[in-house]
Amino acid sequence: MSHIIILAVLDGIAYGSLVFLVAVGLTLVFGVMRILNVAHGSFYALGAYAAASLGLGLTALGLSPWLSYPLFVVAAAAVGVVVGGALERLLLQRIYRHEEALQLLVTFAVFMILDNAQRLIWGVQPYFYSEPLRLLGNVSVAGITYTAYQVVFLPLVAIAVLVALRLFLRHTLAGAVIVAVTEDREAATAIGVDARRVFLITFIIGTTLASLGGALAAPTTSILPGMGADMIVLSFAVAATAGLGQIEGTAVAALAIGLGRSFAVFFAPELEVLMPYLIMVLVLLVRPEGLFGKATARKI
Amino acid sequence: MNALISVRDIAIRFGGVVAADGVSLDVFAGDHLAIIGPNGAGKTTFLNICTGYLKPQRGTVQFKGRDILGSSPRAITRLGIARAFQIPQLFLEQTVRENMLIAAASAARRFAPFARLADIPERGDVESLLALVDCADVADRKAGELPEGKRKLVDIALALALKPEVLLMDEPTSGVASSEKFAIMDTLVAALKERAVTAVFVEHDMEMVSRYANRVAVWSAGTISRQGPPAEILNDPEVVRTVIGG
Amino acid sequence: MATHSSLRRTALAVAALAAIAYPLVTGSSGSFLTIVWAKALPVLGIILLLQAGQVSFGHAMFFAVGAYTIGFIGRAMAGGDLALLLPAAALASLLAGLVIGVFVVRYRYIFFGMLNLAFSMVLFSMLDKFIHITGGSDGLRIARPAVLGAAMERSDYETVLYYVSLAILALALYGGARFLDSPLGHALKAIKSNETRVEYLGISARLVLLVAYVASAVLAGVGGALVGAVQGIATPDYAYWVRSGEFVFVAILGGTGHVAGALAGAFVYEFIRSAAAAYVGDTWQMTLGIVLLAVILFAPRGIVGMAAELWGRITSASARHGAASPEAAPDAASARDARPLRIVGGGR
Amino acid sequence: MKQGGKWAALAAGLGLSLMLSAPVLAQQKPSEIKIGIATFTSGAASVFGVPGKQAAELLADRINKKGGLQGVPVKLYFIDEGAGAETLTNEYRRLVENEKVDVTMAAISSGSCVNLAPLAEDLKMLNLLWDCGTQRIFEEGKHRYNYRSQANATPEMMAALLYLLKKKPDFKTIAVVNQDYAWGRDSWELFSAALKKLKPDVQVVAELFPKLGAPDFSAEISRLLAARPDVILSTSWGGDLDTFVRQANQRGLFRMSTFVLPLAESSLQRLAGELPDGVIVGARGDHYFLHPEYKDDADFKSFVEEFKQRTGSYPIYPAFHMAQAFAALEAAYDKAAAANGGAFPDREKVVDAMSGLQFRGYGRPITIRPDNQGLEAQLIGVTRTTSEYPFPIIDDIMIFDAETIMAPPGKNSLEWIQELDASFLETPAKEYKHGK
Repeated sequence: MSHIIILAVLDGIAYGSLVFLVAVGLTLVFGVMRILNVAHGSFYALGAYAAASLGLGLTALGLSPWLSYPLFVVAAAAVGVVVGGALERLLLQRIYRHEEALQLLVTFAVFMILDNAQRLIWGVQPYFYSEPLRLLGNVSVAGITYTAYQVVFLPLVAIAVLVALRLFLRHTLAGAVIVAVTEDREAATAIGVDARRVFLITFIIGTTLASLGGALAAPTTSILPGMGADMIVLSFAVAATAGLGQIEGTAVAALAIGLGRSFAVFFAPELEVLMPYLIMVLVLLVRPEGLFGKATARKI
Repeated sequence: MNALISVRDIAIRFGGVVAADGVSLDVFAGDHLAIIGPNGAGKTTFLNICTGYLKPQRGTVQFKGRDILGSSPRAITRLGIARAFQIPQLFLEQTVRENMLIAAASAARRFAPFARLADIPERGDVESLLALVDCADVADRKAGELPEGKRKLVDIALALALKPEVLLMDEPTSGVASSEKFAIMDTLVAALKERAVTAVFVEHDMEMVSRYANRVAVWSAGTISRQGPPAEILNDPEVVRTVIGG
Repeated sequence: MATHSSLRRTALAVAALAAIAYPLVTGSSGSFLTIVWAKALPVLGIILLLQAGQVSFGHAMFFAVGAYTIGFIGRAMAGGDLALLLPAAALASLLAGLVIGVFVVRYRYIFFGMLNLAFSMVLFSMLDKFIHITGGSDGLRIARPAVLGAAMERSDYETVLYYVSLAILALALYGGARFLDSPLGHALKAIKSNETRVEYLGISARLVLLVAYVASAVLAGVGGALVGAVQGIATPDYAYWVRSGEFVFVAILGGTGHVAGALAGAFVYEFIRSAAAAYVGDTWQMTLGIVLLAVILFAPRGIVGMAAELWGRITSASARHGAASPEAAPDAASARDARPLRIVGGGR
Repeated sequence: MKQGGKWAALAAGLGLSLMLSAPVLAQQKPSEIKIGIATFTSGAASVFGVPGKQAAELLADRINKKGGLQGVPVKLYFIDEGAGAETLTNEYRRLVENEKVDVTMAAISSGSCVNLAPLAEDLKMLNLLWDCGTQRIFEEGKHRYNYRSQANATPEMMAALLYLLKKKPDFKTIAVVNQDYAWGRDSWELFSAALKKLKPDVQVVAELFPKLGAPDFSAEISRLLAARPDVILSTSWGGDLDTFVRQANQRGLFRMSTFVLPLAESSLQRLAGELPDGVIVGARGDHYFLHPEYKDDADFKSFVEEFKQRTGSYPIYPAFHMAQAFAALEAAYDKAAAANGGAFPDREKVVDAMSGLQFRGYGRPITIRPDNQGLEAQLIGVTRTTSEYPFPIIDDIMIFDAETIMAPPGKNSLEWIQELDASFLETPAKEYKHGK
């Protein structure tokens, strides 16, 4: 029994780590820009496709597969800067004063377009690039084989991203500015913060994190058109459970949802898919602002 | 004489800032009570507490002998305490008349799902209220299109449309052109008297206080430091120094 | 002005006559239009909620409730009767709307949207997972029901559905317009611009929103039942978030300022969608996305808004000041910026 | 004939004039035969849909090059199953009512077939169920306009089970990892029912149904590693199967258990280097670009080569299924024309020709049974790495005749399975070794 629990915990951590990377980008963007980016999942998919394409390029050129690790970061950043940056500059900037419904729908439209674009660019056949996973080999826990990539590397990356985000937001000027805008946009603009720049930078960071999630998922999965649609609801669920805008909270919620899912696979497989949404509904009903969110009152 | 609203020993702090500490105040029927005090002293907080928007950490609030602390603004409004705001709180995307009709419909509890709002029996009262606050000419404009001064007046008219026993106002004429404010206040106060509405207003403008209040309470450093008739309070040197400024 | 309203009335009558005459003249059962009528219902529900500024990204759940209700009853009763199935679907979605509504009307904006999304995903997962009851992702077959005791061939049945859907939609649009013009409807709009004041007028914003929510759930449920009846199948996709998003999309496309936006949006959306599927094949999704972007950026008041503007320009050069401010007043826009993140509606 | 007399007379007159004009229309050859095809061009199942579409285009070109069907060229109209049920039905109607197609081929997904078959029946439109597997459609209702040009789930599962029992008769435990939708559930229901009947002592140690399109099977694999089953069955396909195989291979699951993957023929070319030798793979019919009985056949070779040249891959089973649908259509037109005295047949005559039709795509010949179900042989084997191809090929092939492994017409598959006995294990099959 305890043996099985260890397995479920390991699987939950591996899964939660990946979900965290995507969800934290979503929550960061929401915290600063107050826009729930429905196209966030598309960046996850684009990141995966970009990473796999670059990886397959490496193989074709006969270069060392170890290069794929730095290339993942390059792929993610490229997607974030190019696609994310263009999206913010060309589209989102026009709609910051629109109603929320319209903002949501703009990102929904982007989701439809990017989803279709993936199919046009990469076709419909699944893509794979599992070389990086192989490089790290396996580890054995309680007699069960795991890939080091999933149970060691991914959690380490998730922790690194969490720590880096914390350091960035708490201890750098750019981070402080982002935090200021998150907490009080009016006041921040009043003291001369260039909100346009902050939004652009935040959106690029957020979408880069989503595509990093996709890039890191690439070696573990089949890359298919439409892979972003499920990821987006899942990361919504994580971000909402944590409380939108909560960076550390997102890590806890991602872990909780990851564990919930893996325990479901072992003990009640029928509940596996339901798990994240059940957790989200229950948390939101008890704490509407999420586990770590803060309620705010309107000034009158 | 029994107090209509009776506040006892309330205390509230926001983080480190003490807004009220042991405040007690009575509002009597027929009062036109002005609350004055330095900026940021907590006068608006007092209105927020009386209407259930904020809950103090300590103290009691009673309306006609009934405990209303912990009741929602909606429940308190239903009991007969209406409120006008410092920043006008209007439905910006609806016309002024619609704003007023909603209030009137609420007061008369007219919520049949398919009846026209514009046809409610109270529509006549709405028109006369709009005329009273000199807003009949803008009745068909969206509230969001009005200048600040007009919005203030509509905000007060909305509260009046509820036919309250007590009306709490937060700087009723700030933002209203100074050429108009006395004329409007004259009509307003007359209307309040005619309808037997007890009024409490937070005010900075001492001229307004001396003209329209029958009682003044001074809020400073989280307590009511003085209260009494306007002539006495406004001439108190301590009040002049701390509140009115000199 | 009298000539305008009589002109409008004439236009309305012509449109209604055309809709009524369509199957008679063309001899086609008009299932494309039946889908349009049926899908305009959930969109109307979304438009109701949008009056209060609330966007549900989960209303497909009620759509699915309606469709699965007639599927289940039909399965249990060898097809059942349309005259029983539709009220049953309305009742089921009303109950579902009430139960879920009691929870979700406490929340606002993104949280309202997300909680609806969460509930709909729970339903979606259940429809998908409990395959022995629901038929899983292949869906639940909806046998052709009798109509008032009479068994029907497909073409007659489709004609009946066409008129039933048209009648329900006409009733819903009329009722919706009346509702929005009632005190309750105006209170609903008031929630959007200033919920605090709504409460300070002694009105329970939650209760008002609940009424609208339940109404929108019933509309979505009946729409789902009609679509299910036309398609002969209900699938978990009926509850998927993309479909919920589609309803919101159609509402914005049609225009949220008027109930007619539901009809205009549904018609244009289905038209574009079929045309895109027929002529651009592989890029139908992208086409829809681009149309949506264009509408939001260049005509945020939707088709109905554009039509109204055009109408205004044609009919009254003199009455210009009324139509001259189509965009939200700058005050309203800055008010949105200043608005703090609101989670919970109601008392505070 | 009372009040309706006038109307009836009018209708009769109209009907008469239509009837008079009808023979004139029927004798004229149309300028083209329009074929509506439902396939997945979006979504995960487009891994089947797109090769199917590519095959259809290739086949249409070939047919038109030799003059068409009965001298009439064909024209193709594709509709996307991935667009959702309503759009699909609307599109189907548009093909029938507006484009006036002569025949449809629908569809890949069993869900689409369940949805479209009754519609085709109502619209009196000849429809070939070209790829969907559910056995239910023809077991649960009588059809005039729907025909299936291939097998159904029952023989596909029975072939896999027989092969397993023949090759590895002594296993004790089994686990299943199927996609959570009708196909995954139904195929396991058939497989497990027959397994219980034929080898009742086998213990099922895990029944996992991850959702369709699941991106990650790590927890499922951990559970399988802990449960240590002798045999693991998965009827998954596409990206799901590929992901599962990769993750399982990486974590050594293949070293522990024998895998049975009845749909893996469609993934072999993608799973180069990931699928070890000795995995039992099937092809939903006798479809394989190295079909032991036909691989040297000139026609077969030219199809395989042209497909490879056009698309960059060898044809997989949906491509072959499409070829069978086209072969059925060609045969039906020929048969109907012959029955029509050589004249071009009208639609109803083509439908008449469908029952009992015999035709051959690029596998063994197929016959349409009286219940409109096709009889299609089943090919199954094990993976083997060779130097000839950069991906595993299928070796130790067995080909089962269709009649021996499926329920007879009018019989429910599950009831038929309940009547199986040990003699079923003796079901004959032709065996082939690679390179021999």
